[in-house]
Amino acid sequence: MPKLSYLKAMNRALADSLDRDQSVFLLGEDIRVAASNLTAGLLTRFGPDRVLDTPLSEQAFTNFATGAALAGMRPVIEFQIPSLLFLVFEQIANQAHKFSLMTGGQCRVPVTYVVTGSGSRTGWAGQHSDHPYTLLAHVGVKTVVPAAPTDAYGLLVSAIRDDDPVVFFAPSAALGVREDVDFTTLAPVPVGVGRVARSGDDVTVVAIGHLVHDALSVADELAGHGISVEVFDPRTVYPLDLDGLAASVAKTRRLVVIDDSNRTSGFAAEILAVAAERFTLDAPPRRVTRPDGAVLPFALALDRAIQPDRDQLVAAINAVLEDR
Amino acid sequence: MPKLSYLKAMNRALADSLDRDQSVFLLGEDIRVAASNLTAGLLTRFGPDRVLDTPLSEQAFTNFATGAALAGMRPVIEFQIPSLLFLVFEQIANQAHKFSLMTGGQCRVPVTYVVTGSGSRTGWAGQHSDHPYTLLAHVGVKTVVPAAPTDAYGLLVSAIRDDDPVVFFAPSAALGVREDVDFTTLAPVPVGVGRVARSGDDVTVVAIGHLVHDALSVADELAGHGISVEVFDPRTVYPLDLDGLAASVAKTRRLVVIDDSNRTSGFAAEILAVAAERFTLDAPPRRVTRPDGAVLPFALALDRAIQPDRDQLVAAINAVLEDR
Amino acid sequence: MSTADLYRTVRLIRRFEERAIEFVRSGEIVGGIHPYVGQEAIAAGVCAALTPDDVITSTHRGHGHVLARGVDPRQLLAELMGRESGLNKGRGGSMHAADFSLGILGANAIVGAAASIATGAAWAHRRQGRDTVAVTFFGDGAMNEGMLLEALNLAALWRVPVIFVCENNGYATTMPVESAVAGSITGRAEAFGIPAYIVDGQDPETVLEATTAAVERARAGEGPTFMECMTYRFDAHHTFEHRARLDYRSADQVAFGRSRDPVVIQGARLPDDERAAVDAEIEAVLDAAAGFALGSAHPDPAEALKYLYAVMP
Amino acid sequence: MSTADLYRTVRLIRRFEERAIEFVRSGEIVGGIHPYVGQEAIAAGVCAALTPDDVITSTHRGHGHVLARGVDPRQLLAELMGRESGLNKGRGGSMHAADFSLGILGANAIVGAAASIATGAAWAHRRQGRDTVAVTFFGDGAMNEGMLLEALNLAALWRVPVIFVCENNGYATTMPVESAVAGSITGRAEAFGIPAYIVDGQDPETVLEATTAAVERARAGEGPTFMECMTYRFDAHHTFEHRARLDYRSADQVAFGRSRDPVVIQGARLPDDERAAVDAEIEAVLDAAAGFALGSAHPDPAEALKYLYAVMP
Ligand SMILES: Cc1ncc(C[n+]2csc(CCOP(=O)(O)OP(=O)(O)O)c2C)c(N)n1
Ligand SMILES: Cc1ncc(C[n+]2csc(CCOP(=O)(O)OP(=O)(O)O)c2C)c(N)n1
Ligand SMILES: [Mg+2]
Ligand SMILES: [Mg+2]
Repeated sequence: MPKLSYLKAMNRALADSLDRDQSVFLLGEDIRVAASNLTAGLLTRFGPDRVLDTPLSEQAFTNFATGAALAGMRPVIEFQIPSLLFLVFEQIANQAHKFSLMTGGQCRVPVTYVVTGSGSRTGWAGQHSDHPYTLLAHVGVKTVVPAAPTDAYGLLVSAIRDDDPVVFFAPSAALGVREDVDFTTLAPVPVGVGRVARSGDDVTVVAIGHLVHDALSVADELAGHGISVEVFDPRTVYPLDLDGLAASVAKTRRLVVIDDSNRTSGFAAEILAVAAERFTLDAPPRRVTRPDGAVLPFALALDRAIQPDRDQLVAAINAVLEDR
Repeated sequence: MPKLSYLKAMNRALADSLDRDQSVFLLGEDIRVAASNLTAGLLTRFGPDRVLDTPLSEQAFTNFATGAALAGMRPVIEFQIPSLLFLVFEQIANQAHKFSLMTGGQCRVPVTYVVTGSGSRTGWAGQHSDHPYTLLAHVGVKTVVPAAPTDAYGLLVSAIRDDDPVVFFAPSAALGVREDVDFTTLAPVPVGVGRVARSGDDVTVVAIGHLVHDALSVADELAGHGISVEVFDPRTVYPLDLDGLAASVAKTRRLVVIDDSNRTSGFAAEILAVAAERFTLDAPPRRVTRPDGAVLPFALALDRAIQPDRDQLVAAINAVLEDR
Repeated sequence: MSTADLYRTVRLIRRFEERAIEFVRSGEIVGGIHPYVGQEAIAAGVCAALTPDDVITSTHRGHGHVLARGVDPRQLLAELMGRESGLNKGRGGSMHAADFSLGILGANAIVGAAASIATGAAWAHRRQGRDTVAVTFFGDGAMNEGMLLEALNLAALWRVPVIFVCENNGYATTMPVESAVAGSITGRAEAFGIPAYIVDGQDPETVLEATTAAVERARAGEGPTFMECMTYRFDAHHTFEHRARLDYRSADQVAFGRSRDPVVIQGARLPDDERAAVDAEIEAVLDAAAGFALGSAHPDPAEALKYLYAVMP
Repeated sequence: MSTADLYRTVRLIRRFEERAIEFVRSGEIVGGIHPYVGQEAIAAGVCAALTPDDVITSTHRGHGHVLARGVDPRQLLAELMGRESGLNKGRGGSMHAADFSLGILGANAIVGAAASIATGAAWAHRRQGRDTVAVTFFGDGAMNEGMLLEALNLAALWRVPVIFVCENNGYATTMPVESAVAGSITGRAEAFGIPAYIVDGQDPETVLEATTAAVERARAGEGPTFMECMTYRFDAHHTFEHRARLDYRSADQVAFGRSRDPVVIQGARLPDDERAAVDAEIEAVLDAAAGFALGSAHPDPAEALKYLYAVMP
């Protein structure tokens, strides 16, 4: 079967969406030459009217997309850097997100915001290494963080078809992931539905984005030690697949979350809060996260030291299994 | 004893800070005529050099404050609307917050950001009614939300003296709160230290900002029904006073959080996450929050319906006490 | 548009605002409003130059814009009173009046935000093969917002059929324009290659004429135009100022500012009896609006989150 | 500053960058750099006009600025290699070089962000009674960022002693300036009432002269000046482009752009032997820098969060 990379899957999702629906168009910085490779080939295929290079005016072009959406289009914006979402936070959280309710349901704002390369990009340091998906989820903007190429394809297609704003994070550490795929089976993946990435009995590890792959490899490793890890990948940060999560935890009764957010009120905090409210666990749950207020230092070892890693995950799993 | 209102306490904190330290100055919109009343009298007393009216250029003046701080000043910015923090999120989270680490500790950015009237302002609707303290806490910016006038005084003074950026939320619903105070006892309140606002035995209610007053009145009411509620007011959202919280919960073994954030990954989620990790509770904890993605509708009854209220708090307390 | 029609519009806005202010005082309108009193000629003149297919965006001070665009005063007043029969079903309030059926893409409470939204909408319409023109209203204060300046660049670069209408009423809340704007307002627009004109914002016919030219230019595919309409805010920045006196405009200045009243200026162009007839008609409309709004149901708190999402799993 | 000194600076920057590119290739520098090659005359000329008490802010393409400002090449190279001996103790990397002892308030990786920071710093210094001048470097692309335009307004309004140095190298990554900037760059600055000049950014002496005038004006309390320095980026936007060929500049254009080389232009003003002596001196400095950087310790992962807060309870 052919190999499909994560980035290529996204590219394909864009192409299929442009092809299917004339109201879809792309805008962003350096997307015509495809500096990030996300939009490779799309200018040639769809022309400059549908692949718009923008000046460095993030706030205006984000609102521009909102305006275009109000007029019936389905804009897809590529942001080159995760922290650009900070720069346009008002335009997403306070404009695009609020139009539907504030107008009494008169309009829809189907804009998709894509961050190609979120989280640490090795060597890009403090202002280029954020992973702010929790921020968007907290304000209630639909937010997806796929781990695998097929999900990247399926969730990007769904995000574009969704009638609300959706933020799509493509973690830098996942962009190179490849999957054997029969291309004819590529299909939309619904927003808000998780998946069991690996089935197990002893403990549920909730992981999202690139960390799903770390969780899977830890699960492999621990299988050798007689520990059966279930990996639950929510795929969507908000709205969360509570039923999927509940089903997994009902089986394992133990919970660890690995999350590339800062710790305080991060994605993992929400999972633990839900667990505290609803689940019966046999041991206190754990979270493996970035530290509070994390600013990624440049030096490689420091950058890595701040990100949640496999060793920490193993330790957390062992801790929740301790009193078995 | 004289009465001190919350807003007047903040005004006094500014005056005392300007008086004590020549490097303190104020900037913001309409602060010379004191449109919000926060800065009443300060222009006359300290002159136009230290009370700066800015054009509507929030991003530039927020970075301007960072630059002034790098040059040794202690700027205090007033923001008229909570959602202006969305507009300057990049300038706070990605600039001011990151300078210390990124420069290897070469500099400090002692800027204070004050939102006069956060949360719902009756009748100001969707874009003026946010309460985004969790967002700042999540990115690791020190964030305080005082409930009482003496704390408003003490925390504003401490925020201004702090060598890091600090965001100060003055909830709209708390601005009118008054306290009997001997003015000579007004003193700094340390960032990161909570207080037991009312002592009790049966359940810990964590509340912050204006909701502390709701929690206290619910506690009064329930005392009549034989329920002894302890109200813990962290005062600072980040860094959280974990020891204070732990001490309270160790006593009561039951926990409810009332929080004006959206539910997903809000402040309450963090408290519940900590509880799940560390505390032994006799009943699952509860949180009373804004709903996910909350946009406050204009109509009064709808606006109120979306905010956490006393009835919900009573219900949550009863729920955690059910199996006593 | 006839002399009488323009008069009807400015008079309607004036009286709507005066009545709304009374409803703020009586507590029927919660939270207050930003009165448009004094600036009526701009909304009236600009909207008179548009066709039904055109679109506009408005501001925190937006009642005049939407009334001039044809909004039903009953629905607008009901919105200000937070009723289910309101323009936005009571969800928006004074600062968010929207009527997509009339091409009103919403008032915006964030200063400077709407210009780029209007630009995007105008661009989209053109891309869809329509010859829609968009108008975006904003104040002098908005000229200092980076996102608005960015929008000027996008509009000019891509020759978007959008008209930037700056209502220079001399103040951003209490900040005088001279203390806030270095250089000139039209100079800023011109720096982006956008033709910019200073227009007498107190005379509806002058505004109409200037806008007509700008609309023609936009429809001809020649891109954006910028109009700086000189005006004066007769009343408070916001009704909260009625309670808290803020010291930033002298009584003399206010008196001078009020001396050129758009309602008087346009009214003088009509015979007395015709004007009186219009006035009476408007009072009847507003009486009906008040009755409608006051008699309308409040939204059901159980539906507080209705419309939050278009779709939710 | 002498002819030789200016030459030394441009040559130092050039060779530093060429060596840094090699270290990117060899993997000693992780993450790559934005080479300043071709633009050296601007950093050299501007910084030559400053005194030790002045301050600057820099960009993602900042090595030239900080070297011209007097940063120790050993510490800069060590920073690029993420060593504890680096300028920022290995915490900042290529895009964040800062040296507060030299008035370098930091390079900034967010396009357009630093201009308002420099403006605030300059204002503060003046308020403190010092006659500091601030220089803020940025590219042509930054001229479209609202926050930078807002900064022009603040600086002009408050007559802040800040010099805006726009390095127009024709592209923002791959976006040609003509497709991104409506109107003209100097026209934008002038619209805020800031005197703006187009300067030959390939000749260090021309840049020095223009900056000297701007510095005098700033120190005299006359406010900001804007310089648009016309230049060309000889190399990649970022070293990632060495691997992924992006198609946006023709070979002819690159050849033409490279034909006016600041190192050659300034070098031609020196006798051959003098130039050779400077060149040799620089190689020795850079050899030493390489030795120093490669021999320096990596930071301790246990200290990854050191410096995150100035104080923490
Ligand atoms: C971005 C932003 N900053 C500040 C405010 C608060 N505010 C509301 S209206 C206003 C003044 C606006 O002045 P101008 O643009 O001249 O319009 P006018 O009120 O005079 O009609 C301010 C500061 C806001 N709503 N949005
Ligand atoms: C606000 C922002 N938008 C986008 C980027 C990504 N980016 C980094 S450099 C660059 C181009 C900048 O162009 P210019 O200002 O002309 O500087 P040059 O690279 O040519 O030196 C872009 C788009 C960024 N760092 N910050
Ligand atoms: Mg105004
Ligand atoms: Mg450039």
